[in-house]
Amino acid sequence: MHELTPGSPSLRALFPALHQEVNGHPLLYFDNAATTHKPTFVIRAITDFYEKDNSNVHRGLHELSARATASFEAARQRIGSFISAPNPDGVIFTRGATEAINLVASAWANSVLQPGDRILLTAMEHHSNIVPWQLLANRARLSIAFAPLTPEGRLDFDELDQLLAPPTRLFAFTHISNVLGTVNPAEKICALAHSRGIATLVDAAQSCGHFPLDMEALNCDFLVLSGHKMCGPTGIGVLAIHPRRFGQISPWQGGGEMIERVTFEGSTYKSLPHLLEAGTPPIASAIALAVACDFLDSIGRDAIRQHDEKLAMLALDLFSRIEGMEIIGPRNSRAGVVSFTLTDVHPHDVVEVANRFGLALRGGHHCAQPLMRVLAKPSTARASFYLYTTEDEVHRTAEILAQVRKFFN
Amino acid sequence: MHELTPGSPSLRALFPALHQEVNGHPLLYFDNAATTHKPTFVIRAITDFYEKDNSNVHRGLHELSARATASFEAARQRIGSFISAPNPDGVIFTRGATEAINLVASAWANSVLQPGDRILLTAMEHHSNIVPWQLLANRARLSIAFAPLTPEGRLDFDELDQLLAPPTRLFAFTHISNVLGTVNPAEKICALAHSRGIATLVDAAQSCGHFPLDMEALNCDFLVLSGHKMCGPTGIGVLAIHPRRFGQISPWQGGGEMIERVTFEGSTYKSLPHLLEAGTPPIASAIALAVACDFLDSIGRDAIRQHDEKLAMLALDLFSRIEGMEIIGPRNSRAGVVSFTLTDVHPHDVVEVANRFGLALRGGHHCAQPLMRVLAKPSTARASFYLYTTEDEVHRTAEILAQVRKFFN
Amino acid sequence: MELEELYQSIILEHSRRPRNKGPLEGATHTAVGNNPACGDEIAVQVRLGPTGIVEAAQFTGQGCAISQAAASLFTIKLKGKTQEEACKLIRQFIEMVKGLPEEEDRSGKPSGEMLFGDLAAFAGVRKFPQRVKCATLAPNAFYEIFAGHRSENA
Amino acid sequence: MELEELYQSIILEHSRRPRNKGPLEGATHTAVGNNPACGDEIAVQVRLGPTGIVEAAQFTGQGCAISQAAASLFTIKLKGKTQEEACKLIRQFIEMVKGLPEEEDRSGKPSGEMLFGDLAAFAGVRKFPQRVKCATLAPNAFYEIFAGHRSENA
Ligand SMILES: Cc1ncc(COP(=O)(O)O)c(C=O)c1O
Ligand SMILES: Cc1ncc(COP(=O)(O)O)c(C=O)c1O
Repeated sequence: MHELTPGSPSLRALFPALHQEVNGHPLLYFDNAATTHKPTFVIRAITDFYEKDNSNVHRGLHELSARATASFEAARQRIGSFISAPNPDGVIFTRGATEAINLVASAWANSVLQPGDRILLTAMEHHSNIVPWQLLANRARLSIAFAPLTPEGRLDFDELDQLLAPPTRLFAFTHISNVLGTVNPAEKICALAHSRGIATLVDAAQSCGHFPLDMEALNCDFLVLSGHKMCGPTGIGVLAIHPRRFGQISPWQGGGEMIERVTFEGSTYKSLPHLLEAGTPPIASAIALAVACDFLDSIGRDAIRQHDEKLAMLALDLFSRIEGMEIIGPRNSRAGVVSFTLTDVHPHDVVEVANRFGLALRGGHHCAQPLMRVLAKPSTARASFYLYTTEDEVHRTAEILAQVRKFFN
Repeated sequence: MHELTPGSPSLRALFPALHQEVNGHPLLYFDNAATTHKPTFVIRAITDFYEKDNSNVHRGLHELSARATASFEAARQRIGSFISAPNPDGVIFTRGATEAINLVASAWANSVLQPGDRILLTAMEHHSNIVPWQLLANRARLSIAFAPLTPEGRLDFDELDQLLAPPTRLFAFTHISNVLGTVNPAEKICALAHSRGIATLVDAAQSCGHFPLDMEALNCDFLVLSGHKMCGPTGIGVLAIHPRRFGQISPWQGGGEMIERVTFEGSTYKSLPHLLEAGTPPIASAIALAVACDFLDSIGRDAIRQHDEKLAMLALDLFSRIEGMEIIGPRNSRAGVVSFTLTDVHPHDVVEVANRFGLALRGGHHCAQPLMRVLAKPSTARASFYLYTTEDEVHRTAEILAQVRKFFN
Repeated sequence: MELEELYQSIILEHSRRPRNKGPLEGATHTAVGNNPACGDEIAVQVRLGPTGIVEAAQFTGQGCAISQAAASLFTIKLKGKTQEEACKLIRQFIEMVKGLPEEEDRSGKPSGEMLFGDLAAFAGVRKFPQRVKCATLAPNAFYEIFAGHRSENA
Repeated sequence: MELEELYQSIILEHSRRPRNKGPLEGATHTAVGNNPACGDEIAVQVRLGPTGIVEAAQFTGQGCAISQAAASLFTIKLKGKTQEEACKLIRQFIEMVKGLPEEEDRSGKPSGEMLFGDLAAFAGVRKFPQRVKCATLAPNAFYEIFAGHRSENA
């Protein structure tokens, strides 16, 4: 696969879902921040599992079970290496990024944080990195603060510096905003928090498929991935736990796989990663996610990142020529997510009309209602790119947006 | 598909994984209680989703998102009809049966049960229906009791009658034992519990792919299914909640999809089913599970049940002729799960040698250590059947077990 | 499916220049409609006369063309109606945009008053199921006022 | 992969007639090995002499042929050894059944004492990775006694 470059026809040929018409136009899929399409390799890995190795894991001595277990555990290793996790035992398979964050709230923060402690979030978080903490804060009498943003939509580092202090015990923040396209300097932030004894959770849902990720370098305590946003299946995600937190993890869900010994009176538990993986896991999806890692590394995450940024800059340039266009978020060094509004046209209507031209945009609050309130907009439209997006598609999108403009004038 | 009968070659042809050799012998897959194989329709449903409709659900107005949402919600309806759920809004997608039980413990029992209340389980439960309750009981100061068994391995109804009384508030029991093959009379039990104001949870992990299930008739409060044990994918399961409990459900995991409104200060939540489905769900797997329901209904669950029972009776007959064979569980009206031990041969060694002949058995405690202690056996070997198992395969299995016997003599 | 089926000219016109938008002097009742999918919120207000007739209806809040136009048109249509008439009109409207209950008749023809009125412009919404919530946002809120409870959530 | 590679005759023989099985009179140390995957549990006991030499070793508990044979053979092999020698032997054994660390040499040849002794019968286990836990259940428990802590969990 080595000669595949982002946006090239040979790369696009690997994604079956791209090659279809919507309302008589070729599909322009610009909703990659919601979920990405899957290359044939990933789809084939799922099929292969069910056609050949299908079996439950960990519990069996027979051939199929041995094969399934070996592939599943190899997937854990592969994902550990993909993010340079310090120890693959800290790589936990979850349903997605949302569940991974809830897991940290229940199995770590719930027992480690004390009443009065503060959890710091940012004003640009996805609901998945807000609501689990609100539920926990209510239960455990913690407080929550939100680090504010600069007018351009970046973290305000002066304010952040103030907030990274007692009673803050945990800073959970997104690597890339799914609305603003802002890229937060995660390594620098984690270093600062760490120097002040504050634990960190990096929500890498938006970066895991787009950016090189190195957990050793980040030195965060928890790292959260979303499989379906990185060419993997739906229903799989990852929580990576830094070994310095292994001893602080309580049992989470109970059931098969996570126990050592069960009696009528009580139970003892296995160590990580099994402690946090009760029940039959999404075996095929975990194996397919490892194939997605192989695929992304064969393209090169640096190349993907550059491709995203180039498209974002092109979109900023082309879109801003449209009358009444307001683009949200930083003007430079940003990810491939471009949110915008058109004066006097509601985002729902933008998306509806775009769809008639085969263009898949997203409109709404993007699961970031608090940010919307900061931006003083009930909603925005959003175009988000990925490694298969072409410059030509961005040009066509700009033309369609101009037609949307016309339709409502 | 209407002329397909259980065990027929045309039905077996639909399961790709069955047609392979293991150690030079045709695979004899007798580990169906751990997980079942998947028919081409189900595998194809996953592929189709990723090749055509792939998109996130609920959040989008564009064509792909509308299609994905419609298929996902249709899957919920289909699964609701498969189990005659009183209201499809109570059909919640989970990772599996284990997660479904944990969900009930956290989002219902944790707030509804009071210190001192008792949870009743049985001595034949899977760890997944024990450990979540032990974790909860510790947190919430509840007690747990285990309904005992008769020597034959059925529930002791005299004892059960006594235990279905204050302070018991919830009776959580398995429909079919994954070790004994015992079929519990779930409808009768739920009626008795209900008449005494005791809530019921039926763990249908072992019955959902084998038996007709009618939640209206069962009249249980919670019903739990495991997708991968009913021809569906791994990583998907179902919790069905009776509408009379809708008002007692608290938020569980927090995140996107489950909220109505999020502010810096706090959040309000959607109603069921969305309340309990935070984050991107396993979309493809849910859709494929609905296809598994169609498939099972096209064969007929009564036909599957009869086929299972016929094979179990054949196995009981053939196996018991082997020297030193001890068969565990009821002699009649049982499910297609046959556990056994061979004198002086450890189950691990039975399974290992069987595997050399292509026979996939399971050996161990089957995630039912408390039951093993009641049976006074550290472990057993187990053969479990399904709709593609043939009588000839059962005969070959009996021959292989005779060879195992010889090997260790 | 053509765009013009959804965005009828009367809808576009009302969304560009909504009538009766702004707080209502001397309002007797207020209700809020909220679409969690997009975060849109519309507040509706009415002033009921001593005999229970709608003397005036207004609305505030942002939303898409469909929800704004529906709000605007209803503020006009409701004026002078009894509460019972208002409820009936809203129920008919909701039935229309959700599609008729009878599977046979999917011709898209609205019934009763709406056959002839401006509200018929919303008949196309039934072909865009994701927009039903938009069309019914304000009507549902009005219904809450007149029926004393929220109507079936569209 | 032939069954005989795993179930060497000496293993079958020891599993059928395990030596030194039963509680040990005057034991100075006891440790328990537990395999959560199958629920098997083996307790091992030793009597250390005044100079730290293993005077006797016995075991109790159920398990598969592999774990029983390993327990039985080790009770014999450990007798007369210093604690240091015992630790070394166990480490060598564990390395053997897990496969050599050097990727180049996968010939399956055991090293040192085991090259020639009965323990060499366990060399085939490396081809059955799921059985490594069985072979090391008792040795690991013995190691816990001699090293004062649990050895790396096989
Ligand atoms: C920043 C961010 N965090 C978390 C999530 C939730 O991820 P998942 O869908 O895997 O639960 C998303 C995606 O919706 C996201 O964009
Ligand atoms: C009776 C019973 N309950 C629960 C489970 C757990 O199901 P799942 O693998 O879907 O979590 C199983 C299967 O292992 C089972 O046999």
